[in-house]
Amino acid sequence: MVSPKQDIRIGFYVCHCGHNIASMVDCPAVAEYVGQLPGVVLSRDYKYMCSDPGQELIQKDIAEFDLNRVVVASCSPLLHEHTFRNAVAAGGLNPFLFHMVNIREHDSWVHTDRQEATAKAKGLARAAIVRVAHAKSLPVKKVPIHPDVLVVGGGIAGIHAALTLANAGKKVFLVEREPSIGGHMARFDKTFPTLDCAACILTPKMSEVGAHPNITLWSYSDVVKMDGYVGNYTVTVRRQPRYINEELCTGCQECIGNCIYKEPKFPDEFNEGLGKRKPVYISFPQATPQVVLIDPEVCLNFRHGVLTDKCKKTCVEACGDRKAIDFTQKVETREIKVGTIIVATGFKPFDVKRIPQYGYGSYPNVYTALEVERLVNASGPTSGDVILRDGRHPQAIAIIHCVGSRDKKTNRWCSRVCCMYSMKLAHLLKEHTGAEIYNFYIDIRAPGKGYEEFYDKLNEEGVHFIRGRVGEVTDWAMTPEEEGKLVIRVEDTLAGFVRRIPVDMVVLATGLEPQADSQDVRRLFNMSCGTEGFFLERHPKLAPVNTFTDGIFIAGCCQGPRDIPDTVAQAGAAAAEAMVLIDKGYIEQEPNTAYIQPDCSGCKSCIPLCPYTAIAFDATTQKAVINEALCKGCGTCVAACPSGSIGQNLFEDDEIFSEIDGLLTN
Amino acid sequence: MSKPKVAFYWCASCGGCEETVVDLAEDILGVVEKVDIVLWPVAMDFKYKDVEAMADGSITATLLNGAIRSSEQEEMAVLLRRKSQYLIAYGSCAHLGGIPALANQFEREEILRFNYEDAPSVINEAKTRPQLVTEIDGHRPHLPELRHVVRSLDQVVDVDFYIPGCPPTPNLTKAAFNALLSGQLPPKGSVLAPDTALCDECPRKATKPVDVAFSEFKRPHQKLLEPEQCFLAQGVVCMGPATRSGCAAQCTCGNMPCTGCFGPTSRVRDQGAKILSSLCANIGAKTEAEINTVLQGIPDPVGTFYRYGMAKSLLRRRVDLTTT
Amino acid sequence: MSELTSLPKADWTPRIVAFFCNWCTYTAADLAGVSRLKYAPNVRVIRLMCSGRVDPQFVLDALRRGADGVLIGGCHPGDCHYVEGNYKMLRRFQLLHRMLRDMGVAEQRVRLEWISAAEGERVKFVINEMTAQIKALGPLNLPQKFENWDREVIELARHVRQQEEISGVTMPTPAEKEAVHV
Amino acid sequence: MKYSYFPGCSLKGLGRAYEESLLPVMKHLGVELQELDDWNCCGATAYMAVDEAKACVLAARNLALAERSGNPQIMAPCAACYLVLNKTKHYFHDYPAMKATIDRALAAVGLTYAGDTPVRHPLDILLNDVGIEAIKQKVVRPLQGLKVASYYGCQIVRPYATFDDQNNPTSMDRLLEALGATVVRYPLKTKCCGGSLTGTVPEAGIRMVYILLNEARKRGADCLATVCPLCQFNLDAYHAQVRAEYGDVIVPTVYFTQLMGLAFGLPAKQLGLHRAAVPFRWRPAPPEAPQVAAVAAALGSI
Amino acid sequence: MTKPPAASLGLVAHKAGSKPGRPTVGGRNGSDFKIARTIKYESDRVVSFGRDVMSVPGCEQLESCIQRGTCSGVCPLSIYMDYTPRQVMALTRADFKNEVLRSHTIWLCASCYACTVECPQQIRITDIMYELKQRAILERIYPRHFPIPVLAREFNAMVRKHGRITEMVLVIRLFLKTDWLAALGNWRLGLDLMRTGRFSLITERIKNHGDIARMLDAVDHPKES
Repeated sequence: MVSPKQDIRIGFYVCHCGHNIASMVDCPAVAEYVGQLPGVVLSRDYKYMCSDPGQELIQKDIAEFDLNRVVVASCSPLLHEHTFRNAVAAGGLNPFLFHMVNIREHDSWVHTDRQEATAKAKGLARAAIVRVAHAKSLPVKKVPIHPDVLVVGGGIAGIHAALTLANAGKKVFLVEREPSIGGHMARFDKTFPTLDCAACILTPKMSEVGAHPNITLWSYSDVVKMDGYVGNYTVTVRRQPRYINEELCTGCQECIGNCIYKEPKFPDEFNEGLGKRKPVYISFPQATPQVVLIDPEVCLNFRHGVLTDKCKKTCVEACGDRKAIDFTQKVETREIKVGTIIVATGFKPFDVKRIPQYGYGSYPNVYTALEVERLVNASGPTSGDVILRDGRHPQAIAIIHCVGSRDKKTNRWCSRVCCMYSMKLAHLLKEHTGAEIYNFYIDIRAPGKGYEEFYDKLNEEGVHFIRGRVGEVTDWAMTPEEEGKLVIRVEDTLAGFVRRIPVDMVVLATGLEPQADSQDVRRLFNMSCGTEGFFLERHPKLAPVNTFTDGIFIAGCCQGPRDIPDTVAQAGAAAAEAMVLIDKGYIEQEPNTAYIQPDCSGCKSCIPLCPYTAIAFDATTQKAVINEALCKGCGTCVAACPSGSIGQNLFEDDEIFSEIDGLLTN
Repeated sequence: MSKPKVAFYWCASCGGCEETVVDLAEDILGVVEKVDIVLWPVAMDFKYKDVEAMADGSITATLLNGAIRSSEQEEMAVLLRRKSQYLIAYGSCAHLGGIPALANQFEREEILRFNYEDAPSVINEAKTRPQLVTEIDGHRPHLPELRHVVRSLDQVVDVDFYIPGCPPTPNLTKAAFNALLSGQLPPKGSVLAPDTALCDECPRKATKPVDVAFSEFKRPHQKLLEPEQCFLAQGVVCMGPATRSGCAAQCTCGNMPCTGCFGPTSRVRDQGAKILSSLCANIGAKTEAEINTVLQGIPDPVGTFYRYGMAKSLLRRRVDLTTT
Repeated sequence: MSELTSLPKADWTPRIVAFFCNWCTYTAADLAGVSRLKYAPNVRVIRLMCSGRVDPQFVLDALRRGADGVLIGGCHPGDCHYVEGNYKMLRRFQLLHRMLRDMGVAEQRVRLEWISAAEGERVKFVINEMTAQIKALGPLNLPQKFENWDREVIELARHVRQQEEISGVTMPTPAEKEAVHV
Repeated sequence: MKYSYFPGCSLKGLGRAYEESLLPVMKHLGVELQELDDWNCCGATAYMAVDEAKACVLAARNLALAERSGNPQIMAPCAACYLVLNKTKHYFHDYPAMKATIDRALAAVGLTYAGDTPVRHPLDILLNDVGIEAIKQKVVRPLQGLKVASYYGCQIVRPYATFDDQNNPTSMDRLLEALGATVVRYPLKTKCCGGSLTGTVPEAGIRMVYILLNEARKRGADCLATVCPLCQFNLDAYHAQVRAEYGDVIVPTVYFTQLMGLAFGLPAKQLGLHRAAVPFRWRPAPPEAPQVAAVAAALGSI
Repeated sequence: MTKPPAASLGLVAHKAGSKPGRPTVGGRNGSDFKIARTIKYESDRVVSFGRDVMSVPGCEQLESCIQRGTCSGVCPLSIYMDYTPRQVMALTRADFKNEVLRSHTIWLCASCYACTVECPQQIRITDIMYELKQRAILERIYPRHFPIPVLAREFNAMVRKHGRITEMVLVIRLFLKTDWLAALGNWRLGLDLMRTGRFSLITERIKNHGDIARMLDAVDHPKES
């Protein structure tokens, strides 16, 4: 412990970060400058401060030079503050007698004038030096972790994460919005590039989830509220009524067969509306849980308010003594306690109606890729027969890549999977129809194991690849062979001229977008989103499944477009990160809590400002009091205290004023 | 044994501080008994040259009230500093600049023009202004120069202690005398008043609800003020939470909100910024437009939040003003 | 009255102090770095946990210590990591901005921006725009201004020194004094 | 409803039928138009090619005049004028250098421009200010049985779409349907008519005219309805050249305002219909034949 | 830098068709078959041409072109162009000034803005075409029998003088300046116009016609105004 009266002895280190900093900032000059500032007893520049020798240097110096403060000027504190605090602690000093200066992300990487960048580095360093003199020793704060995990989203990411955790013995709640888990993958026909059947590899995992003793599966449910903090989250889950008692239903589907509707009549969501279902239905044969549900929008019982006589004889009687059908079910909410959460809420395909020039909705033979997945699927609405909406079999098919992707007017990003799934669909369509297939692409992106080889294979199969972004899909003919066809107008950019190509069927390779409610989900779990709406990882390289909120992890396409192998890998990583916390049992927290100083007048101004109700009025002392366990350290109350009577560890007024002073004193 | 010598002096002030000394009532006799008053222009006829003639440091303590805004006041401040062992800034004006420092929102020329030409009550067709030097009957009387900037005492000379208030209360004054006479003095630079905010001693404290969520601000004349309820709970701006206590909550007891004359606590650098921060953070509205509607109730934030503290505020003076 | 400014010196370049919240704007600035976006070197960032921690005193203090501008960055409304800290800053800022205008500080000098963690580009844009605007306004340079204001008492200081020379006595400093005893 | 009316050079020349039909129709609907005093050429797209700054300055004079006139909303019926005036407004706001140039040039003739003038197309005004219902109420001779291909051309929706969709504008379709006409599906509704290329590079220009006419014919349209004097001219005046190159494709092209006039029962002679090279005649159709209805329904359903 | 003076002065108004390896409008036939070099050397570039164009307001976005070809795909005139709009973008960015300014493409652009609206990178291609046309006119490079620059010039002169355009007068002047034989070819059109009362040679002009010249001069000579 350093008492305030003891001399301030600061050690300063400026990191070259190889060339990352040194190329734009004159590190020795910064070290020399800082060395002359009051209180600095040691100032060094070093190639890699975060390396082992760099950290050891700090430890050695603390002992040798009797340092009681340390400042490192290197990268962002969000990246390495923890590293250096540990180094300082290993050197025998309280880890919070340390301050970090960001001269890489905020300086060398963003500036172009070496002199200016060096001056900025000196200024930032000087501010840190004067600030660190006010630093106090603080205790490390530890919070216990509840061992249960919530996984939100039952696509392949959520399924894999849940199974990984459950197999490691952790209790998992898996919440899925749709009636069945499986997500988008369950609807795919084959998977690229190996062309194994999606259902064949997914459904065993789905049933494993359904049967796993460590997994509580709540489908047809969503999370509506989350409170608490890492290790101690309280989550409210809303369960939609299926009008079937899940415990009692055996999945025999007698009720479906006996429904008053003899034929399926209503658009079937699972088949993208290409097929039909009844009011009582099961999404698809392998649905998990194997429980039917009733759609109150179309079920006669709900539409007429009472069960008609005719209807009574049907589903309810078919169910018989099992009595699983319960028309009185209501929305239920459940509250659960978990320590960590994995968000795997997936994606939404781009809405092709936003690009009207591709004719979706105006021309019946224009399809989205997901529709074609169902169309070529043996268990799809046509049992795999590619028959167009107008009843014809296509002779020529256009597959338009990048629909909605790589376009500043819609989505700027590359959706990463469309090239590959377009080629997969090209292969399947060729196989199913023998038609001429034209792929219209901007660039072919096939950077995965076996992907480029798949592209080669398609070329060998005689699939056409035309490099050019399609201008429009129309139905007006210039030449006799175009009559009655859909015409693609495109520049063949490799040949260098514009072409018109008549086809019978157009497939739009839709890009991937964040779910429509991704902003709500983000707020719910206190995460950040990129501008496009995908959830933001804590660090793109080093913390790709972490979020800025401790204990909340992301996996799969909710973080950005990715294919199945990457999704599974990421889901495993998210599960592993959750297990790290669970098995460690506690987490260290920033001791940046606020506290009331003795001269508080009890004016209560601060009390309503705390979003965590950490501040209360103590009737005995007639002063405010802060519950440190609830305080998360935002500092809003500190800034608002009219008599300056609230302090905040790590962010004291004096520390900030001195930092301002240091920045502006030449 | 000679008695300690005490001086009172006033610079730019209303005279209220002098009244406070008188307000010591019978206690003043006790004071007079124990000290020699060597200078008190408002009550006794001493000449400046008498003071000049004194040895440096021969006055034990000078209680100087009023802000410093003229060359004469500067000279007197310097003189008294030299002659005194303790120079005490007495009252809000000497402490913080006080009401006169509100002039720091204007150019000197603006002020002179208004006062000598444009003010509705002025009849001055020749537009005569005071001159630094004039010639009358062969005499050349000098007038002090009005400075561009109004200053607190410590912005001109070194100050040992501050007694806050507009005016300081007799109790504080008495306590200060007692401290001086007993030698039980706090560290140099101290404000001789408690370091908690006014709410601490305000009788209305208990009536402040936990969540005020301001939906409007009213000025005292716009509202029938509840006699016992916290002013903030009534939506009336009260500087109490950002102002030192020690006044025995005279204003709030008199059914008027605190206007901040005691200045900030020792932990605050800018009283106005702090009360602004506290009041605004507690506004209920969320959209810019709604927030602005609520804030309309504070038409003059500078005049409201820096009524006494302009000279000592972080910006001191309207920053686009010149001194030329 | 508009802000009067002296003509910028040729070597003058604005100094802007920024208060960025840890979760959004500071992270966005990190992202700008990771993305190697290039922007004006005039901003010095102080990291706070939340824009709600920005005490108006910090803004005033930065200005009076010589900042030509102050930039506050927080999460977009509704996105605050601490639920509503940014709203609290917004409310303060509304009045602070108006008060600063009344105190003669040009509006462009103090700015509140909502920049999410993903908006590295926005950091670049705001910093460049603000730097350009302040360049156009010229230096604020309050330390110099205070010095100019105080020039009218310099004569006084000289007078004090003269007195000291004449009397041969220097003004007492607190350490030399002792408490008075009756 | 009062607007500054900016006719542009074409409505005083080749496109005079547009003005001749527009003014009575607007008057009939109670829309007050005040011709902008001393307006000048908008700057036109051709001038944009020579000197963008000067073209913008020309346009800005009109915008400034409108602001001064007290009727700041400009109605510009010619698509090119509509575009250039809008573009100038955008440039004025987007590019400080352009704003400086405009300010300077206007100052030279004692004008100022604040930058707020709304530039409106008659279609915009009819749909959004007058409203379809008010128009329906004025229809006395519904255009029953008339099959129209509504042709918008390029420049009223591109690049600054303000009142309709860039890719699939529907405002004229809705208007014509309100008049009782049948709007045929016409995928070329925003394709270029060839612009000035009909005169300068006929190979290209005439082909474009042919494509537009031919497709309208194939879709069974009795006529094309246009919103732009240049489109109308190209589609109307080059039939002979089209025939020489591609054979007979005869489809009359009218201004949408002419159709409105007819539906409102205004005298045909006062609508400038006689000014078309390919004459357009229309009589209320006999009771609808079922076959026609079926075809129309089929076309509409695609 | 290394360009021969004639080319850099751009005095090639009537040589556009002779550009090596370039088809002429109307296609080629066996008899035009000529061998010419198509390889480009660094000396063929006019360094900074692309930068210059991209520095013009409205043209900045060209930097982000990745050659998808959407512009060509939607361009109604691309069927007649020697270089597709996409290629013009690429050539401009790569500083092939002579190739660009001599291309038919820029003159065939009818300003329909389809490319601008559709471009996924939001490049304002029409505006870039305008800029290229302006540069070509300045350099007096344009293909023979392409009266578009002449039209633009005549237009300019008429507006400057009268403030408005009288279309028929403009058309006639245009034909006189370019190809008066073509005017004869259009006799039927003229007759149609006369028959329908649209053929007017009465010059339209504004009241304050001096205004226009003063404004245009103020654009050119900022200091004098």
